[in-house]
Amino acid sequence: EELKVYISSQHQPQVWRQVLDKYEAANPGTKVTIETGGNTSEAQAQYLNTIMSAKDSSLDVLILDVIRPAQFAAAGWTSPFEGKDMSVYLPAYAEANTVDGKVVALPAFADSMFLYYRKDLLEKYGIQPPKTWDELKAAVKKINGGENNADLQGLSFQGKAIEGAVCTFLLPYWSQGKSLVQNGKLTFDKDAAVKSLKLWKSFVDEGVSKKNIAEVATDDTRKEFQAGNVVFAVNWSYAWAQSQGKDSAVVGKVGVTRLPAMTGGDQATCLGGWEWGVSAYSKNQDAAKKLVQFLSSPESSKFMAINGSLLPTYASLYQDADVVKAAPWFADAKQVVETAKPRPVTPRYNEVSETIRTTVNAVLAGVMTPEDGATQIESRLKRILR
Amino acid sequence: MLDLSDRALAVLLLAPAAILLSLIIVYPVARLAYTSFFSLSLTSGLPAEFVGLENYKLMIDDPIFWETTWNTVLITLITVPGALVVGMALALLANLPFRTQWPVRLSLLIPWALPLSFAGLIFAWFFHSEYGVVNDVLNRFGIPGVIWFNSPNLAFAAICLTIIWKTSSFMALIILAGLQTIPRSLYEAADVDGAGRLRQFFEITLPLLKPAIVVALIFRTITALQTFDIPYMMTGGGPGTSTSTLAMYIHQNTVSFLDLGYGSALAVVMFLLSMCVTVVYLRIIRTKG
Amino acid sequence: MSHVTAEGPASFFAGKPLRFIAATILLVNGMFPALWILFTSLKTEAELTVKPITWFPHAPTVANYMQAFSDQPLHVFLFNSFMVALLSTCLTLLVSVLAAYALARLNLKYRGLILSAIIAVSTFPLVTLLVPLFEIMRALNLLNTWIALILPYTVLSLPVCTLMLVSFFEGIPRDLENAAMIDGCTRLGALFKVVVPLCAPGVFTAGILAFVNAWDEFLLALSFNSNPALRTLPVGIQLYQGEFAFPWPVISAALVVGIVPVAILIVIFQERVVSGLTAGGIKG
Amino acid sequence: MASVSLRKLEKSYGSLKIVKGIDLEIQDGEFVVFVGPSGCGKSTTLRMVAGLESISGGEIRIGERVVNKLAPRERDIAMVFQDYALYPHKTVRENMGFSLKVRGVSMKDAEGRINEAADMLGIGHLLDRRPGQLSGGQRQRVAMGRAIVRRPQVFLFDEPLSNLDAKLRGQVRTEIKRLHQQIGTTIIYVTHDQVEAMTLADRIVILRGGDIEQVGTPDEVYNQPQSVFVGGFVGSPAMNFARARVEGDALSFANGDRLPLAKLARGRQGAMDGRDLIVGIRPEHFVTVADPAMTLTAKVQVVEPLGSDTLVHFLIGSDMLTARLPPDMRPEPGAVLHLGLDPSKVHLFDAATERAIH
Amino acid sequence: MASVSLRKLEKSYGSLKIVKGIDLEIQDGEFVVFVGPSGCGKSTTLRMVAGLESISGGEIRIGERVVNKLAPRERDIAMVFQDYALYPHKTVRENMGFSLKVRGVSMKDAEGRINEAADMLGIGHLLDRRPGQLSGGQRQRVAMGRAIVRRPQVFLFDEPLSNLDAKLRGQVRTEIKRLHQQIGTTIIYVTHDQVEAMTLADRIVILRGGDIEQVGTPDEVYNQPQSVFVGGFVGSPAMNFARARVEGDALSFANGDRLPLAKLARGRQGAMDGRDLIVGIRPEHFVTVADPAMTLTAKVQVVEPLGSDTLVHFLIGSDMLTARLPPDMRPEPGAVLHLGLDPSKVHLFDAATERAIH
Ligand SMILES: Nc1ncnc2c1ncn2[C@@H]1O[C@H](COP(=O)(O)OP(=O)(O)OP(=O)(O)O)[C@@H](O)[C@H]1O
Ligand SMILES: Nc1ncnc2c1ncn2[C@@H]1O[C@H](COP(=O)(O)OP(=O)(O)OP(=O)(O)O)[C@@H](O)[C@H]1O
Ligand SMILES: [Mg+2]
Ligand SMILES: [Mg+2]
Repeated sequence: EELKVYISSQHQPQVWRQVLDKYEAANPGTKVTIETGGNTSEAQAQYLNTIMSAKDSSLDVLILDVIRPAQFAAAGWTSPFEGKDMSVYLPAYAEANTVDGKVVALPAFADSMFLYYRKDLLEKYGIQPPKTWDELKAAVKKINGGENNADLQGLSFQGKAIEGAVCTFLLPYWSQGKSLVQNGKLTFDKDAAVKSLKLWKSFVDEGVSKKNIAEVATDDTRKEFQAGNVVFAVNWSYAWAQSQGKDSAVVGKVGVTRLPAMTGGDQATCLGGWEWGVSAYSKNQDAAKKLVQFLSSPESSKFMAINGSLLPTYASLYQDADVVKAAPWFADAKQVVETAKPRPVTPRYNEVSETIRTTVNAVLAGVMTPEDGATQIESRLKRILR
Repeated sequence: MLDLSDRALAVLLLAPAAILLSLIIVYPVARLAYTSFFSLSLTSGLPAEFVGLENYKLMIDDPIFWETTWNTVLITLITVPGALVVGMALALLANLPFRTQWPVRLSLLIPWALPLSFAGLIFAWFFHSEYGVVNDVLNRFGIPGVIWFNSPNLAFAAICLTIIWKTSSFMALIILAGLQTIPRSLYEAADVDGAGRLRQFFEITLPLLKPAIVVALIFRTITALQTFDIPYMMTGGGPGTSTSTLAMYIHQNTVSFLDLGYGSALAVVMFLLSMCVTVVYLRIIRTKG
Repeated sequence: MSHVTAEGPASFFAGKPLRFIAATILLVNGMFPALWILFTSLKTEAELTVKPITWFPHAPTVANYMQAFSDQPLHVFLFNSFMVALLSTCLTLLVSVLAAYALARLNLKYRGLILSAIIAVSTFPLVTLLVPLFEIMRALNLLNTWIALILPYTVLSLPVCTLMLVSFFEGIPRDLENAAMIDGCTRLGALFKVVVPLCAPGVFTAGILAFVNAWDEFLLALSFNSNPALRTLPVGIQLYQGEFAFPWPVISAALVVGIVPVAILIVIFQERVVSGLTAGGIKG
Repeated sequence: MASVSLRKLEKSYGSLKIVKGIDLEIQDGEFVVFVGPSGCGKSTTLRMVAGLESISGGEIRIGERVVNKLAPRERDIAMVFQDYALYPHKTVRENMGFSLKVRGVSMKDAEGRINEAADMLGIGHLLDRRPGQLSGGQRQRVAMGRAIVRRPQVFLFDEPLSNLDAKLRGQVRTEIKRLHQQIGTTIIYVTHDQVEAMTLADRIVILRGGDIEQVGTPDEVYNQPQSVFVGGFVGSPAMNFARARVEGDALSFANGDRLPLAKLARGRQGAMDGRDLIVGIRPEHFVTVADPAMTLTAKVQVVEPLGSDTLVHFLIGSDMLTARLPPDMRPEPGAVLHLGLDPSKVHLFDAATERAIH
Repeated sequence: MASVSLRKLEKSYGSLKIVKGIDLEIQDGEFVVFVGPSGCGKSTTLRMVAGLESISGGEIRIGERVVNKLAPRERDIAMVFQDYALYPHKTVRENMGFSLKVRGVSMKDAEGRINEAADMLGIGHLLDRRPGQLSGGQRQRVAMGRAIVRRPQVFLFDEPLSNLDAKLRGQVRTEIKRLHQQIGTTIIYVTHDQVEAMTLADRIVILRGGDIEQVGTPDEVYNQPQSVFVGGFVGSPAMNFARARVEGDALSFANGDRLPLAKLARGRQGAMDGRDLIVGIRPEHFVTVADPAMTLTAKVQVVEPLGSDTLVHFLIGSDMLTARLPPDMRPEPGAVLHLGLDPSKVHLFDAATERAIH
């Protein structure tokens, strides 16, 4: 039997290859090949959407961004895993992969958004990592006052109209205890939305963030932070490893914590990570499912955590001695990942995302008021999630 | 080869083109037009359903459709003449008798040889408010830099500039080729007749270039109406959706939202738009006689 | 290369200083972005976020080039792109020369209609045709072959090349072709031995058009040839950038590597485009 | 070698009829010269024979074959185009050798023939130039050379020597004649040059507005023009025409001169009393010493000394006539000359139909 | 109107010297005709005067101005190009009116001038056609018309009538003459036609390989050619040349004929005993009845009847000579004629230098 696994090349195919080698060794007669491509979530989706729309059977197993299983399931592109017990995974992943009571994909690895901060600067000014956005603002003002460095920004986050901007919007929104979509129905709270947008805009207006924040994408945040030009940064887990790399100006000066809350709210963060799905058009359904079970197993998750620095999807692995040895900071990460919220689970997520990100971008660029932004999000989401 | 009657020869000569076109375009287009009458959204989980003109009706009160269409038309109206004028100027400059020709030719072609998507990326980088060379140059002249992508107008301007830069070389290339086939003796005659350079340009160069220019314009207009990569890469349509184009919207609807029915209907509308333009151009060609 | 006198009336501007200015404009306009990529490719990533920005690399490094070739099989991408572009250019030229000749010289009844049809087919954005095209290629068993790209690329450039050649062919005096036919050529013989050489600037331009169209294309290449061994350059270059990584210097290096062959090609071919070839051929 | 026959040959551009039904049989090996005013359809006819223009009506045969539908290359002809139509991207050598190459003549043979033709035309030193680097006459000679390196069944020459100087033209003309005598190919030749027409032609075809006006040997068309048109067209300077009326036994001119009819009409019935005639006299047929009864009174208007001769223009009534006189005669304008006529050289045409009177 | 002066005018293409230092003063209002063999640099010189070719050396003045660096449009000239160079996208009317439009001549004036020129050239009915729809001669007339609607300081005509038939050519020639007399513009005119050269020119310039061979009035160049080249070039059919040697008081020819030197040399010192000469005799200067001492023995080779005359070609030694005899003389090839000479019409040239002996 031959199976073809689609992995985007940003997800360390060479490390996954080792996992697959193990699988092949354990299952003589099965040959697994990797197809890489579409290096961003979007490019990958573009490619898969074409292939799947054309009902192509060449791919058996697909890696999917956490936001996609619902869409793939609705389109009938993935085969469900009957009777799979999802409770072994972190709850957020169980939720993200279950659509209408069916398990449509199994988690590959976890991720979430963190608040990165400059330990050295905070210590210098005797500031604790902020628990609320207001604390963060205050901290920035204090540090800026002391450092007097025009190039040092307080907070970097994603304002460009990319997927990250959806999280940007959702962080304070969720923090107010609101949710966006429940059971496929829109549960939009306009006040919370306005507050969320106002908050971000205030960072720009008050000089905490750069004026051109609407240009900033995920990796820009990482680069600026790494160059030592940023006090606080909102980013995914990948930024950690790089901030400790040889090109980094901030090695050993980086702290990671949960993202702040709105004053009076709960801290909330955005869930990331990727999932394994079995193509509905695969001619080797059973073999593919068996492979996915293996790829999503604790052993594989552990292997990837150790060798690929990918966050595990099993709670227990965060305490695993081998894992902690390889990536000490995972110990801090667990709490964050555990409390991370998945973005709305809906087949029409792409449209939801598009609406939110462009609005956030417009508000941050100053071409739309937060109120208008919230109104626009509401009206468009209503249309999408009729 | 045999000598055939004109008719038979014509059929023979046009056949390869016809076969290729029908295989690669006509069949898919027919499917597209067909799909546009169906409600077919892969994310709905529902089977395709014939809905007649429903998709077209939806468009009428879809503000994004109108906004992107308007942006598209605007981009076309700005960049097509822009590219024509710049391209013409470049072609005329490149047609000067330089001793070594290749640097000139090369610099004429490089913009065009740069893949579209990367041209978008590079210019996004150029217009970056902090690390971009445009603001850097402005600063050097004592002009404060601006955040290009924070303002719909500036973002639009940046996009148009980029498109003009990128596409004027296509224009220039075609015009240059046209220039080189104009017999020199006509300029001599005009010179003797007393026509100055400008006059020669309008009386000799332009009329004789007309066929080449019309061809370039037709295709530049069609591709302008299909503008996608550059705004996609530079602004992603932002701020908000203020620089989004129809092609981006079609792309979104089909490839991202998987709403094939609506996407097809949008594509058909774009096709009709292009056809209108084409018909106008063809009329111009025909009056040439 | 033609050594036309400076006073030649064909030039719109004359005189040394004007030519100098012209050259400067052309070079800056065309070369600046390319040079900028070149400089970027020699910088370290850290240098990119230095303010104010630097124009010339502080400490030029070729590390990015090494990385570009080690991260991805860049040479494979190059080869694929080159072959696909070259073959589709040849095919485009062949098909469009034939079609253009028919339209320009054989007094066809439905000439206008055919012309409009050819233009019409090019007015559909490629994105919308992606899925049906994918299905066709799958049905023909062409996925992951060069042909899967060559065919659509040919069609992509066919309309513009055909129309362009029509306008050039119409500019060639018929008597030259007549002379060739008297001399014993068939119509097609006259076409390829006399008309096409005389239209060299036009044919060359059409060829460049087709080549670059194919060289640039991304969407189809991404979808039809997923096999890494068959990937083309634009798809390949896209692979350097990830969700969480945008290594400008490495991407620039890859871009430079991608531009160089095209540049070389242009430099080689431009010699062939001799201007004013029709001079002295006929009286009229 | 082959005969060429045109039968009711017609050509129209839209509603404009350019060639109006030409009937002509050209013998195998014959040398036929077409002459006629500019725009009368000479080139068009040649191009139809070559297969370059579609035929609107009638038929063309080369040898026994009807060639109406044949492609030019199948007709086995060689042609010199009026506008040269040289291949600008090829050198002179390549231009001349192209047809040989296409027909697969060996390199060596081709070289030989090219050099031979080039020498004959005096363009041997230009073989490596492109047409753009040649003078007008040189281009024309290349066009000529391109045709004659071939050995076709029929040669078509469209004013092949018009841009050459008199001396060269004379040389090339002689060479063409020699060529024709040697290889005996059928030749159709368009020219405006009287000398070429007279010396080269077996038969001259005079075209007028798309129709054949007269066909005949050079002698015939010169000595027995069938119409005023032919009379005026053949010969240089052109034949003079003076209106006259038959009055009894004399021909009376507008200036009062009267010539005895008996000698002039030589029994031609057409010259009936009271009839209006046009009298044609060639400039070279005026003589200074002659039978006093046969003189015209010429009031000199303009005198043009040509070196070899002197042209004297004078009026008879309102008709301007020209006499070619010996070079040493230089009458003053205003002088009155009595110019004699050889009655056997006088042509009579009907004033209404402009056709010769028999 | 203006004078034109060429001073040491040179033109080279690369190392190839095409025009080799021409010195010529053309008076205001003069009509100068350039003749010379194909490729001798006539068009090139004209184009340099027009400003279409860069000047490799020397200077050109129009009026008082040195125009070396002036653009063609600043020189106020009109030109008929040898290859026409009509604007293919403009109608005949637009072609002719273009220069007027450019110079801001009012529509009405322009119309008038165009119609006038078109009528004169017989292309009035073609005004709305494009050049592609015209015959060769019609195109040439359009090119001519385009030049003459202008009223420039200098007209440059490069073989403007070569594609016209004799009759039309005669008409247009007369019109050009009239035009010149009326408006008195300076004209430089290139032609291969002897009649045009002789009748139009105030002065004829004979070019040879980029150099001026002789300049003079038509009479001078015809009657007093300074060299074999000029003698052979002016006049049609060309002057005959026979080698001869001075032997005592006689000129001895290769065929044994001896002519008395006294009459021929008329005191020219150059004809010394033992000297090798070239004797030039024009075909029209042979007479059938003459002083028996002054005859040449002609063994007839070829006879060409032209209608107006008969050309008889015969050999003297290895030199082929041609006599123009009356049309009714038709000797058989092989016959022996005794052709008389008018001693005053015989030209003597030095055999080595080929220059006339004075
Ligand atoms: N571009 C060129 N390069 C080299 N030689 C050239 C070029 N153009 C013209 N010549 C040569 O210059 C000479 C003069 O050319 P020109 O056109 O002046 O001759 P011409 O006297 O007008 O002859 P014709 O009577 O045949 O028109 C010719 O021998 C021609 O071959
Ligand atoms: N495409 C066309 N449309 C209309 N009329 C045309 C076209 N081509 C030629 N003619 C006309 O046909 C007539 C015959 O042209 P043709 O070239 O045969 O003349 P010609 O006898 O060769 O004259 P010339 O001695 O001037 O070369 C001309 O009056 C010309 O104007
Ligand atoms: Mg003709
Ligand atoms: Mg010339």
